[in-house]
Order: sequence, then structure tokens, then C-alpha cells
Amino acid sequence: MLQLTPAPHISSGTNTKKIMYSVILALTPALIGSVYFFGWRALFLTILSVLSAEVTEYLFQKVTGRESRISNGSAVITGILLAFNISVNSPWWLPVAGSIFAIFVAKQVFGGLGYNIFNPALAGRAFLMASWPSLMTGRWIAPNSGTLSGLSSITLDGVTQATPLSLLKLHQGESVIQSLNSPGMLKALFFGNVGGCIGETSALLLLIGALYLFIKGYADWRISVGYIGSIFIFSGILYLFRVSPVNPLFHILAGGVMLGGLFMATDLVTSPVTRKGRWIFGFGGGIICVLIRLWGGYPEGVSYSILLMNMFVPLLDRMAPKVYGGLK
Amino acid sequence: MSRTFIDGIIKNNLILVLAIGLCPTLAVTTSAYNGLGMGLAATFVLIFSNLIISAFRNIIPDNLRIPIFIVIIATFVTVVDYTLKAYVPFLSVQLGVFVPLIVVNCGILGRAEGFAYDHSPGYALMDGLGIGLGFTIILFVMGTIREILGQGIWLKIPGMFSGFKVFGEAFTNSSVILMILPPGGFLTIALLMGIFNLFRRK
Amino acid sequence: MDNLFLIFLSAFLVNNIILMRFLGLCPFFGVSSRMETAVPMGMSVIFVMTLSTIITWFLYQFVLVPLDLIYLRTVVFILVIASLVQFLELFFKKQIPALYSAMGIFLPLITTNCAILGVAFLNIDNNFGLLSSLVFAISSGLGFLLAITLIGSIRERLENAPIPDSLKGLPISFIAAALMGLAFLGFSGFMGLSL
Amino acid sequence: MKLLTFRGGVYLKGRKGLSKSSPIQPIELPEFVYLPLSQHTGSPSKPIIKKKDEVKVGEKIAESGGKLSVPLHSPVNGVYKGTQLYPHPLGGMSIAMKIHVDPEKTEPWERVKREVDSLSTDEIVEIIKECGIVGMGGAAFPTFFKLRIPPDKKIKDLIINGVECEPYLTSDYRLMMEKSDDIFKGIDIIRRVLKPDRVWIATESNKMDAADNMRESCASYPWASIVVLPTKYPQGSEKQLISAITGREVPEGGLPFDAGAYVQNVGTALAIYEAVNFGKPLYERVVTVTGSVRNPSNFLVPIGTPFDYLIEKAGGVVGKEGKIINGGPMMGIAQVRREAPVIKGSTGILIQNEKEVLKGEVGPCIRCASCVDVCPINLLPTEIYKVVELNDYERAEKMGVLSCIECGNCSYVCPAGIPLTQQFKVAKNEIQKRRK
Repeated sequence: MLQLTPAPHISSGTNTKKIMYSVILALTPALIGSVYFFGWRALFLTILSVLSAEVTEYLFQKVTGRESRISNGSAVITGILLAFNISVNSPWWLPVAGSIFAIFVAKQVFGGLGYNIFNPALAGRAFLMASWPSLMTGRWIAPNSGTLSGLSSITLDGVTQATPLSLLKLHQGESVIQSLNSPGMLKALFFGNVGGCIGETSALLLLIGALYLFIKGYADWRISVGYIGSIFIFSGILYLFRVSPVNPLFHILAGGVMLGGLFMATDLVTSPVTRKGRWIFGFGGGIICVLIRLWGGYPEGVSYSILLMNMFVPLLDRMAPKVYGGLK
Repeated sequence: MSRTFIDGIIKNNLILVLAIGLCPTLAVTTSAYNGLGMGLAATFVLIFSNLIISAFRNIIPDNLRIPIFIVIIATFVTVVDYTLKAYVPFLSVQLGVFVPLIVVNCGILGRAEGFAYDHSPGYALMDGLGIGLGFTIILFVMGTIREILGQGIWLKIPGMFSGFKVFGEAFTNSSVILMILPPGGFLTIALLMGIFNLFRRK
Repeated sequence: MDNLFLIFLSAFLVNNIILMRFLGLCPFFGVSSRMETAVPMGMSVIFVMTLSTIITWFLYQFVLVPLDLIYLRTVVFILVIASLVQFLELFFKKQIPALYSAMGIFLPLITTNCAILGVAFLNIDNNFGLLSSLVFAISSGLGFLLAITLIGSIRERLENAPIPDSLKGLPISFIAAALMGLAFLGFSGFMGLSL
Repeated sequence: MKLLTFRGGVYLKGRKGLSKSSPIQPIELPEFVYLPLSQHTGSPSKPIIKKKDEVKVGEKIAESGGKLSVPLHSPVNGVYKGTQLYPHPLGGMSIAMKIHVDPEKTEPWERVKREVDSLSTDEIVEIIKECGIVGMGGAAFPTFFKLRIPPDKKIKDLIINGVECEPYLTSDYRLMMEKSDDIFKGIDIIRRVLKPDRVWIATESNKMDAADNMRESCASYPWASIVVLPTKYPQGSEKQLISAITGREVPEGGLPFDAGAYVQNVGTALAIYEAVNFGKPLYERVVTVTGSVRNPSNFLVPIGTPFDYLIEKAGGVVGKEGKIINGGPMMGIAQVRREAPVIKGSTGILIQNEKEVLKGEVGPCIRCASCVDVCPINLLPTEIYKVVELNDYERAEKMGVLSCIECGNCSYVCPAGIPLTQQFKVAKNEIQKRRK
């Protein structure tokens, strides 16, 4: 029997699964780093989050009688990213609640993979922020500085320590600001040896993973460069005019800028499809992030800035580039 | 006549079926008590405007009917507004601008135009009761869901009753605050409408 | 609260009239399934809102208050807005047909748009002066336009999404609005402005 | 130096190695040949002989059937068996003339000797028409018609297309290796008709030896230059080739001459040379038979030879037969019947065995925008696909679906396996239908 599918008769061999698993692989260095900095509980919460995401996806597809697509790995990414966005000191049910919201409300009801408007992990995080603000912002602990002592215990103790960003928000005088601007702080931020959410602290490990995705072409560097670059430029200008007390390097290394700019803004489904749109998307997100950090009610603006830009994606997608030869 | 009443609750349910009067439904349902208060206030206006319009339907000139309806409705709204301010000031503050806004609830004008204007006062009364009750039930249910999930308590009446702790103390202390924030309102009505559609299809 | 910039920020973003204040939801969900209708609706709202704010503000300050007729404000305002809309409709039809064809079908819908009346009330409740009232009205209108444009584009994108049947149409739009509101929560506390 | 290329496109594995080194070889004649009356863009030809008539190689057997149409010539000596419905390699069944080949009679076509230099352009174009010449790169557009440029249009760039960007195919490559001198003589004739400012012979970087060979022949033609473009698909598409070389774009709905350019395939240049100089009609062509066959080859094939006969000549299928494709893997058409005949536009026959055939699993679009990046026309395939799915052809048209050249890039890169190109073909047909 001759087969009759339409042209083209060959394919590039890339498929959705491959892309998703590459993203998971790219997140692995940061995951390993989180265990190193915060102990096994980081891994425990991540696994819990991933499992909740997968189970929610499975149940939804089962109940609505859809083809099960849980093996494509997209829910795993959501689970990991959500866990990366909470403190290691969170109660176990926090990532569970976040993942269920992320998959159910932000993704599956819209039709599942490919149809969600908002990045599920970020929607999940915003849900947690709105619902349990004290758990999301008041429970930071210091990293174990790589002594590996954290590896043996799954406990909630640990030295509580404000994150660099919350110190900035509290504005506790000149000496604090000076320490935030110090090279030692920037180094700690770059390597990840600071308090913060599970997966966001190490700029280095996140960059390694993202670089892999950029090379593979599974994430568009334009978004990341637009996002992180605009934060750098905008906060730099504000620093020059003494509006922002901290230097732009601090701004791009602290908090979730790397995690958000490299992994969440670049989420394929919730970012624009055109190159121009992607530049605008990244750039706009960066500006909003700095605005929230310096003038908003929260110490961190990354997740909201990306969620807000997610809303504009359908509009940005309308900016079609000029068609070859022009249109009549 | 009882048919009119039942239809008012289900078949013509303002929110679930006609999707009118959404603003107060979402805005004030942060607690069951507020929802109930809003529902009853609207029901009061519905019943009396329906009755009056129906009673005078033969002398209201056709081309002037809409402004006349509006004046009648606005009058009852003003009555409700001032009554609430006088007797339940706290509720009045909670409902805020949404009490005077009952006047633009398209549901009420819609019933005046679509039902009361060409039915006898008896039917108009039943319609007002049914529609009002259907509206009140939804507001109460929405308020209940949002209050229990969002605050961990149920039926709190400010100054009188501190509410039932439905899921126990631990839940009350870490309730889902989002549910009493604006997005929680959208989520709750989406959920109710989804469930309603599920049953309507069957 | 007379800082005009703060009034603008509050009305436009922090307390967005749709997503945070829940005013004007009927037209918001009613005509937002396509961008072609959503955008003109938003424009019409800005226009009517600004005009009605000017008229109701003057009426209130210079007629109702001096005559001690404050309790008549509901009746008076709604009549004013209804006749304003009627008048605009006739005026556009005769004088500016282009504008009529753009806004025409949306004007009658605006009478029962509680955002218009709501803004008139809120101006009084907040004791706004004329300028503040105007800024409040225009920025509320802009907030409406922003929200309806966004939801319009989002709903268009959802046109062929395999959404469960019982959630198609309004419910999924509510959920989209909920998530938009969630994102807008990022503005809460902006420059000290709270919900 | 500015890199000469076009926007979008994909880098494909060429797979030309399979048949690259196989020289063009004539084949034994089949028992029957089948000549569809519609082998070119335009109205079908009309038979002018009667059943049981004896025919000779090169004899005109059908005349031009309209303004945009060319005659058909017998590729063999034999007996005309009348017309019948027969599989058409572009899909479906169509009326074809069947000729029983007489293996005894081996005399070739009657050569005429012409004094080319004394011919007027009109005479040249008439000869090209009478010899039934059409574009041989696949489109099969009647060449005489294409050569008639409106007097107000000036051809600045004449581009000879030796790009052959489809993977697997090597027929143009072999022609450039073996017939470069004759191709240049053909180009010279085209040049005399069009009087362009510049002449470019374009090929891709994966055919360096062909480029070198052409360059040698080029030495005696100072007006021509060889351009080697970076290998990228679909460079051989007229529009892309024009913008790669000249930087100009053909306006939507326009023709190449609107951009001051004219593109002709190397094979057509050769056919023009043979027609004008010796009166040889287009009755045979080079066809690459490749893919999962034992001996991938480049054959000189009489038009009308059934595919299965050629596959047999190439050693038969390796593995279990999966697909037989008329053309290359990107734009070729999968055949329903293996006995479909070679027509004037057949560049190659690609055989895929069962394992090579794509599974065709379709998932939801994840908006990766790969299709946007590779579209040579700068369309947004993922967005257009959405509105086509909603049957909103009006919006699809506004988004430029009619400009789609059906190169297949979007489908090729789609990780979700969505048949984008196919949907656009359907949408284009639907829009054309509604216009009528």
C-alpha cells in the first residue's frame, strides 16, 4: 500500500517532547545548585511540586476525556519552575497548592498545552503570593554556604535571613545599601550563595542552562536580552540619577531576574511569535519589573512583570512583519 | 403563576443564564452576609418596580416608558439606599456604590420592559420574587464559597456574629486570601457557571 | 488624594475599573469576543464617561447641593446619563456619521453601563474637585479600554482552543479576567496606592 | 561582501550523494508510454493523430490547446493506441495518449540545421513554442509565454537557476556537470530574446564542482557570471532566488519581470538550445530516481515512461515500499499509483521505504514560532493556521496566505507535526474558488 501524506515528506526531527525535556535538562544545574545551597528539602519540595502538577494534568485529562499528554514533560517544567519560585522554608502544601492552581486554572481550562495565555508557573506563584503573602515573603533562610550540612536534614530550621531584595525594599540606611553594592554581594549573587527562592539564587547555573537552550534554539535569546538588558539599562539610568540606590548589576543578579528572564519570559507558549514582538515583550517586562521593585508594593517584580506582558502577547502577535513582496 | 416564579429562579436566572448584573455579583460577594444583603436589596427593588410598572402599565405612554421605568426604579433604589444607611450602616458601607448602582442593573430594567409592562401585577410580583430570589441565591452561594475559602469562616455578621469555622482553626489561619480578592470573584463565578452549564447540558 | 498623577495611576492600573472595581462588566464581557467591537466600545466609554462626569459634577455641586436635594442624585444622574447618550446618538447620526458608524451600536449599551454612573458616584464619594474628577473619569475610561482591548485579543486567541464545553464562552473569559486581575495585583501598593 | 541570500529558509540535509555521481544514462524503452494531455500550466494539448497511426520520435502528436498551451511530441517510434484515463503524477486521473513502443525502430528524431544567428526573436520564441518547451524545474510553465515580456518591462537580471535546492535531486547538477557548454549556448539564445543588463548563473555551495565546471564554460561568455549561494532551502524558488541575487522583491500578485528579473532553469536552457539549433522537441528529460532504491540514478527518460518501470531500472525498492514521490521531499507529490508517468516537469522520483515515511502524529501548537523563523515569505504560519482552522478565509487572506509559496518549511520544522503547508494549500484553493 502506498502512503499518501501531503508534502513535505521529511521533517526536522524536532518534536514537542524533545523541546520540553531539553528545558528540564537546562533547569537541572540550578536544581542541583539549590540542593547544594539549601539542602535536600529543596529537592523534596521540587519533586512534590512536579508530582502535583503531573497528577493535576493527568486527572484533568482523564475527567474531561482527553488524550493524555502528561508524558510530554510540560507539566514537569511548570512544577520545577513553581518550586523554584518559593522559599525552601515553605510548608509542604504550598508547592502542591501552587502547582494545582498553575495546571488547573492557568493551563488546562484554556485547552492545555499551547493554549494557555499566562505562564502557568507564574500564575501559580502569583496565586500563592496573593493567598499566603506571609509564607511567600517572610520566610527566607540563609543558604548553607555549600557546607553540605544541609543535605542530611529535611527540617524547617536554618538561619532566617532577609533576601538582598527585601533589604533594599526596607531601606535600612546607608550601610545596608553599601553592602548591597559591594563586590562581595555581587559575587554571592552571581554564584548563588544568598537567601532567596529555591531556584533563583545562582545566576551562573541558570545561565549555563539557558545557554544550552539558546544554542538548541528552544528559547529565544532576544527575549532574555531584552528583559535583562532593559532592567540593566533602566535601573542603570535610575542609578546615575540617584533614584535607585543600588547599581544595575545588583538589579539583574538579585531576585528572580535571571530565572524569570532566562526561563519564564522565554516560555514558548506565552511569549510572542514574532521577533519584533519578542523584543518588545522582553523590554516591556524589564521596565515593569524595575518600576515594581522601586515603587511597587512588593520587593520583587519579576513574576508580575512577566505575567503582565503575557497579557499583551495576543496583541503583539498582531504585529505581523512585512510579507515578501508586500500585500495588496 | 408559580411557573413564573420558578422560571425566575432557574430559566431566567439573571447571572447564570442571562449574565446580567455581574458587577454587584462579583464586587460584593466577599462574604455570604454581603451577598445576601445585596441580593435582598435588589429583590426589593425588583418586586416593587415590577408591581408599580405592571399596575400602571395601561397609562404609561409607550414612547416615554423607558425614562418612566428608570425614574420608578431609581426611586426604589434611593429608598433602599437610605434604608440601609439608616439601619445597617456597616453593610451599607460594604456594599458602597453598588447599592445606588442597582438602578443600572440591566436585569431590573429588562424585567420591567420585558415582563412587567405586559403582565398583570400578580404575575409581575411572582416574576420579581422569582428573579430576585434566583439572584439572591447566587449572590449568597458566591459569598459563601468566597468567605469560606478566603477567610475560613462562614456567615460572619459584622458586630453580631463572628462566623462558623467550617474547616477548623488551622484552615482559618491560612485561608486562600485570593478568593476574597477581585480575581477570586471571577474564579468563583466561572466555577458556578461551569457547573451550571454541565447540568444544563444533561 | 488630590495628586492627579496618583489618581491616574490608581484609576488606570491599581484599581482598574474592570479588574479590581468590577464596574462595567456587562459590556466588558458582552462585546469583547472580538477586537473589532472591543476597541470601539472602549473608546465610546472614555468619551461618554468624560462628558457625563463634567455634567453630573456641575449638577451635583451647583444644583443638588445648594438646593439640598442630594437624595435625588440617583434619579438625576441616571436620567442625565440616559439623555446624554440619547442626544449623542442623534447628534452623531446627523452630524458626524463616521463617528456614528464607529460608536453607534455601542452607545445604547452604555446607558446601562454601571461604570459611567459608578464613576459619577465615586467622584462625589471621594470629594473630587472638577479637575480630579476629570482625570479620574478619563483614566478610568482608559483603564476600561486597556482591559477590554486585552481581553478582546485574548478571547480571539482562544477561539479555537479546545476548552471544555461547559467553560466555553463566558466562564473561560471570567477565568482569563481572573488571571489578568492576578497579574494586576502586581501594581497593588504601587506608590502607596492600595486596593 | 554582502552575503547573497534570502530571508527565512532552512538548512536541509542534501542527500544528493545518493545519485550525485551517477552520470546521465539513457534507458531501454518501456513497452508503453502514457502522455497526459495536461503536462504544463495552462490549457491541455489537443491530439492531432488518430488511433492506430504510426508515430515517429519527435513527431507532433497534439497541438497547443489555447493561448497558454504547448504542443506535445511523441517520445518514441511506435503505434498510437488512443486516449485513456491514466494516473497523473500531480494527482488524480487525467486523459493521456497511449503509445505502444516499437522496439525494432530505433532511428532518432530528424535533426534540422538552423542558422541561429539569422533568426529574429519572434522566430526563436515560435520555435520554442512549437517544440513544446516548458519550465523544467518543476513548474512546467510554457517557456514561450514567459519569454514574451510586456514592452514596458525591462529585464535587468537574467538568472539561470541551477540551485536545485530540493534534497535528493541531482538532475540539474548532472546537466551542469555534463552539458555545461550546451547550457551556455541556450542561455545565449535567451539573452538574445530578453536583452538583460546582467546574466547570472546561480548554484549552491553544495555543488561546487558543478559551479567550477560551469565557470570553465563561462570563460567564453564574458557577459555571464557564476554565483554560488549558501545552501539553503527554498533558494531555487523564483522569488527567493531573485531576492537573494538582486535584493529586489517580486510584488504580491506580480511576476518576476515586475522586479526586473527573469529566471529560467538550466534544464530549460539546454532544451532551448536543442530546440532552436536542431529543432529537437521536448520529448525526453533527465529524471533522478533516488531514495530507497538499490541504484539511485539519473536517467534520460522519454516523457510518458511509468514510474514503476524506472524504479525497476534503478534496482527496485530497498525495504518495504512506503511512498513514491514525484519531485523532491519538500514539495513533491506522493503518488497513489506506481504507474504514473514522467511528464515534462518531473525532476525526480523519490522512493521512501516504510520506515522513512513520517508518522504524521499531530499535537497542539506550542507557539515555538519555528515556522515564523523559516518562512521565506515572512508570513506567520502559526497564526494563519489558526484562522484557517476556523474556516475564516477572509482573515487568512488578509494575513497573506495567498503569498504562500508552499515550500513546506513550516511543516518541516513544526515540532507538533502540524500540516501547515497542506492547510495553506487548501485555504488558497478555497479562496480562489470563492473569487470565481
